[in-house]
Amino acid sequence: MTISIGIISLAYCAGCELALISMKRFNELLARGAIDIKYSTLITDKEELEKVDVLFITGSIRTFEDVETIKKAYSKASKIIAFGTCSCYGGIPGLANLSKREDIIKSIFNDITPTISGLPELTRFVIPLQTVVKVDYSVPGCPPPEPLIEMLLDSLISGKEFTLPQKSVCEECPLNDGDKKPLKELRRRLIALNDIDVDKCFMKQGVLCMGPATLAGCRALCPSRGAPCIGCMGPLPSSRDQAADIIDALGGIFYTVEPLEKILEAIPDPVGLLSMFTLPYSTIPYHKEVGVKEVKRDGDGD
Amino acid sequence: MNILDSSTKTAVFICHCGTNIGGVIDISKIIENIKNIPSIAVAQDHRFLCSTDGIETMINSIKTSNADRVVVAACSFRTHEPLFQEALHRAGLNPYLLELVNIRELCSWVHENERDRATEKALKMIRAAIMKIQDNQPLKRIRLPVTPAALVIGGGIAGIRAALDIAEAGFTVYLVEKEPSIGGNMAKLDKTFPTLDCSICILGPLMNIVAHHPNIKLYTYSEVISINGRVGDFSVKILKKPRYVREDLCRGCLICIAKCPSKTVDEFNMGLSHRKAIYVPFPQAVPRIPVIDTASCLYFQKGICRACEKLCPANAIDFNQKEEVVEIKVGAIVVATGFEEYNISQVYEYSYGRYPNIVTGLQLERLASSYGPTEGRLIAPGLNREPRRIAIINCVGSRDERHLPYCCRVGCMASLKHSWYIKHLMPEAEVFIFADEVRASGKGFEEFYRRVRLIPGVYIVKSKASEVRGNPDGTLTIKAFDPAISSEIAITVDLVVLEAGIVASRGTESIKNLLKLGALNSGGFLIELHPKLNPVETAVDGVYICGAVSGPKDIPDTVAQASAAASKVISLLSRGYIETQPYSAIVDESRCSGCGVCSSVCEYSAIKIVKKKERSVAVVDEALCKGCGACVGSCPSRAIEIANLKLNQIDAMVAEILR
Amino acid sequence: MGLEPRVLAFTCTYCAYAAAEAAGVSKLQYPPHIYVIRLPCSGMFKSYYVFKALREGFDSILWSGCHPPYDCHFINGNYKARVKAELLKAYLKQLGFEDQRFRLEWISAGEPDKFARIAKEIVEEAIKTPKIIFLEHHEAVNK
Amino acid sequence: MRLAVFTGCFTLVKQIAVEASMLKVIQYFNIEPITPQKTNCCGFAFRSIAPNTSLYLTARILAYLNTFESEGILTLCNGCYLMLKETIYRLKENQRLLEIIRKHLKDEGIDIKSIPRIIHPIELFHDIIGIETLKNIANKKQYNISIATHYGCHALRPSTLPSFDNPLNPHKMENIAEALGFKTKDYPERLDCCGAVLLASKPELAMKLAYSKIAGTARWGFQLLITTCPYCFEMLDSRQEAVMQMFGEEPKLPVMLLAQLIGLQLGLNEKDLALNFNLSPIDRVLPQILKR
Repeated sequence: MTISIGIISLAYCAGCELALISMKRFNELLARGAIDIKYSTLITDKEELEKVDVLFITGSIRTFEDVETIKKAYSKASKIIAFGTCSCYGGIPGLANLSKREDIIKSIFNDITPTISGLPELTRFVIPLQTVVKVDYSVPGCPPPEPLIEMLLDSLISGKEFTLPQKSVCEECPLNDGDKKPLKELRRRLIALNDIDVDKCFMKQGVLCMGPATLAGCRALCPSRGAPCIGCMGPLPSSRDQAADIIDALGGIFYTVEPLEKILEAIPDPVGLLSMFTLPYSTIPYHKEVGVKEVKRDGDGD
Repeated sequence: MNILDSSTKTAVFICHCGTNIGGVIDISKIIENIKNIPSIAVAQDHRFLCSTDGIETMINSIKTSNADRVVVAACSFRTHEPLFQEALHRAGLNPYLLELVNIRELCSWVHENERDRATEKALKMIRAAIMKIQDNQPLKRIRLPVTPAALVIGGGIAGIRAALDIAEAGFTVYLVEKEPSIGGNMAKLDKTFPTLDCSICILGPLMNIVAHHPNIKLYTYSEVISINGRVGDFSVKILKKPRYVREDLCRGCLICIAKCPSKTVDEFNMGLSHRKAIYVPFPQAVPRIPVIDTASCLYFQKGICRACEKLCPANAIDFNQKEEVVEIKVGAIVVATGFEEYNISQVYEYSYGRYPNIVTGLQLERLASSYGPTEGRLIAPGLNREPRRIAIINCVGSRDERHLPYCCRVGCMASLKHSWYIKHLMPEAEVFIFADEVRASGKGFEEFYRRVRLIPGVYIVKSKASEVRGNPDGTLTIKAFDPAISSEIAITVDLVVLEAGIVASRGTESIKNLLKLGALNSGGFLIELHPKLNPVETAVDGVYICGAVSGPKDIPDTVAQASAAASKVISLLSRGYIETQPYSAIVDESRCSGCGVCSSVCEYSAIKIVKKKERSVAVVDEALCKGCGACVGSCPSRAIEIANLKLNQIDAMVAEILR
Repeated sequence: MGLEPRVLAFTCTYCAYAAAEAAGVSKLQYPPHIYVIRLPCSGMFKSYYVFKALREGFDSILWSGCHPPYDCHFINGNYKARVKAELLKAYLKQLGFEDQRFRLEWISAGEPDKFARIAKEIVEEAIKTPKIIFLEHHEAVNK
Repeated sequence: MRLAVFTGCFTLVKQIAVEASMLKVIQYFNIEPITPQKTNCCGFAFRSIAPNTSLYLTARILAYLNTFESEGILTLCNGCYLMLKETIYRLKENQRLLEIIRKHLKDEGIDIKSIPRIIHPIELFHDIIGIETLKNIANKKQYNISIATHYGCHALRPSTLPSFDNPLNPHKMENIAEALGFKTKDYPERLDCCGAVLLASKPELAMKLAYSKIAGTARWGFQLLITTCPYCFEMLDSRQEAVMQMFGEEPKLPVMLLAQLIGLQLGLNEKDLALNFNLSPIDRVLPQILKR
């Protein structure tokens, strides 16, 4: 039996799609005829998406065009897969939620804004897919790591349920020895990387590593190769806020009686660093001016 | 969570507390409202829920309604939780299925003039508690056995007293002292104020009792190097430094000392004299077994001599002795590491260390002592004669924001005692005490002050000395402003005594770190659990502090505190078990990734990361857990929670308040 | 309901909650818009509570514990809370939220007046600042 | 290295030896002195009566010296040194005051653009030129001359301001003297005031203070006293005769400036170092030092 696959793309960089179609396993299945690509913005030349068994949606919802795309595609598939962190949690494009859409347009097109026409209008803020439509499986990662895609493909072929890992990167990380007592104070990641022991836990060496607050599944790809985790797999299943979780861990580990300037300096761009991939999915998913309605109270508010 | 589907049955009791609550809050309105919640088995109010009638009503209602959890809206958990928990127990429920809402202190009393809003707030608080209690679990306290032995660290008067008290109660005591002899600072004193008892005469007998007490195991010249475990079950490692003299053979004849050719500075006499390389610190030392100081011993330095070995009639000298680590198990620990004088060479204006004729209070004690460097004759170190004029300066380093902000508590009386020594030894001498005030607040202190003040030739200058300057002839000039004559004065003397401030002894820091105790920034004194109500307990259960290590103290206070600490230890050891507090942390192993954040933030070492079926997970030792929630607050996986205060319980409360 | 401010106060058992109770004993009056939740220690600080409370509709959140350096019953929970709170403040600031929406205060058991004063201040501040309503994700497509 | 040299009023009007010797000596160490002409009083005299005025005056110096390219300001007088140091400290603390002062400075077209390093002569010799360099100059010669050091109060105090040495127990001047091959030791009057500040209001007390210092050095057997501050130099050198006469004694303590002492070691001639302006009996030690 051949499973037909469609891949549609919203606000994305094409990385996830590439990761999928360039994977060895995927191509084996393709060659065996176990799967068939019916639609993909990258490799098929078709105008319209036809009915498919499985629809991979990559990228987050950023424009009204994206909304239309989803509306059209949603009914055409029996299984919807949010593929990649952008689709699941908003991803890096989600950091646009720090700015109002007018400002975004202005910063890109500057004064010529009025003359631009035919551009799809931006939604008020970036929306992760799963917050507005029901998806069958979420596969996070920037791009989704190979072992996870393999598991997904296996489940599609065998018809078994696909489940995400439940634990954090630390569980898979070879550097984790179950101890996070700091050997050095917390420092800015870029500065600290110059004198780092690559076979010791980064957190212990005072380097911000998102591992403890990030979903496993990547086999600790970055930490085991000498770079701290940046959190691309998104939050753990029990949480929506990677930032909250990592702040709590940092506060506990690097508590100090000294003034806090140094710690604050170590994290110069808190939202950008701690919610790099998940801002639109978190409890507070946007800048106050982007998505909050303010209601003035008069007097003592009776 | 939807309370409408709940299969639990909650009983709610609201107390009027006379008019304290009922006078502000409309309780009947609240009862009406919460009766509509389906899971409520019973909702009742009572004029005084804590009265016998109130409690009986409560028990009956719980029993008849078959409620399985109880919310009581009344007053503070601090005062009334045990009472209501007992009621639950009597009604056949686990006492931790109780939620006590304080609608008195937190509502009716603080919103007396806003009755409607207060009623609304009370309702929300009660409803939030109802939501919260749905997830409460029955908890229980665990009993753990206690090892019937105690460790006392520090062999000064505090440690001696505590060890004796505990030993007298029939428990084994391990007394550890880092010096070759017990006795501590008190052994250095000549006399004690205000009674002028001979210090060693009252301390010596106690030292000997300690040495021979069947229940006391004495480790001198030893240090505690590791402490693990928890209250009732500590395992302690003690490092015995080699004496190079076998304790089992030495008979204390001290021939070895007489024949030793090598000399070095005597620490016990505060650097005022010399001792041999093999030595006992002072004649009354306990144990009376010499120690070889390898730094000055000719054998250890140059490989020659061995005079002591040749001459020892008991063949007790053993140059091959090695360090030895002893491991013991104890149920409780007393820290009595005492004090030392502040390094007053940092108080630059008083020139300590720059001229020989400036001594500290403790050095003067040694000079005055009959077993001191001058055998009781007061000789100024730089003059080699008796001083005729002596100045005593109080508060050196103490009460000084540049050094120690606090009062040393003994300097004033010590200065009076020292003037008495001087006048006693040299009736013709003149003594000037520079003290901007004399604090004589203890028993018999003021009387002693009066007595010394009336001695002719003792002058008390009510002012802080501003400076001590040396003169080329070895005398010293003290400058001060005398408020009595509104003028600067300069007094030239032969000897200056500086009553130095007091700090926790050097060894305290390592013990503090081993036990994870808190310490003050200035002085390094250990912090008690509560300054008023728990003066000898610490934040670590089963660890007690006494004497000058918890703050400057005189001897009577030290001894009283030592006995207090001992009685705490005795009551713990004689009960024989401890009960853990029930609100311990619980790990959800399906969520735990074993990252180790929790074990790193736990100040009580209660969490360990353990391999279970190929996966690392955190495991909580309930006996060590204090339920502080630091781990909960730091766990990035939300995998660890405090019993009956889970994340979803807090969520439920937050949501209910906003409803 | 409606526009009345709502303030959530997280207190530690040994200091801030004790101060809140002592404020009651002294009958120090403060506005009833503040709701107190008792935690064992301020070190149980979870940033998630603050996010959640803000999102669900509280106007301000007060986190209170024992005075540094030595008051904390659990050795240094207050210091842990302090680091987390500062990081969280920086995070909220970047998201454009006013400083007064989240406050960290040390209130010892002996400072009931401070608790009452802060409760009053924080409610007054909350009245002055507008109420915030978060748009749901699906509302992002409403033009 | 280029250093702006701020002489201060007193050096210019009275103790020209301070400037003359210093300029000569530092050139030997490849330091190029810049001597700006349009400076003003450092404001020390107004410090207690009009604090803001004094801050403004100092701030003007900072702004004016900003217009020269230099790696720091070398102050010759302890009073100026304190004022410059303190002003920087105060203005960093009080941004509002800084803004006000900058507004006024704008009228003149100058501005405080950068905060320069303020250098005390002792710091210059000890830390910038360095003890090792000085040791090389001395070339292992040893003199049987015991030198008393006099730092001067404002070089070190108030101790709350950042300082180049321990305010209660300084040692850098001793290090320099020892590096140059002289003997030195602590003496009780070492940190005492020279009396100069009291000269206007309580001249007798001022003289008494100077006397106690000079008498103290004699008691402890010093043969020479060195200092850097023009005010201290005035009290201990220029007025030594008057001071001693007041107590019925003869002047007996040779006093030199630190720069003069180093200059002699460098082989500079006495005129260049303005040693002919020293009024204390330096002839007592000069031959010994000159003997090479």
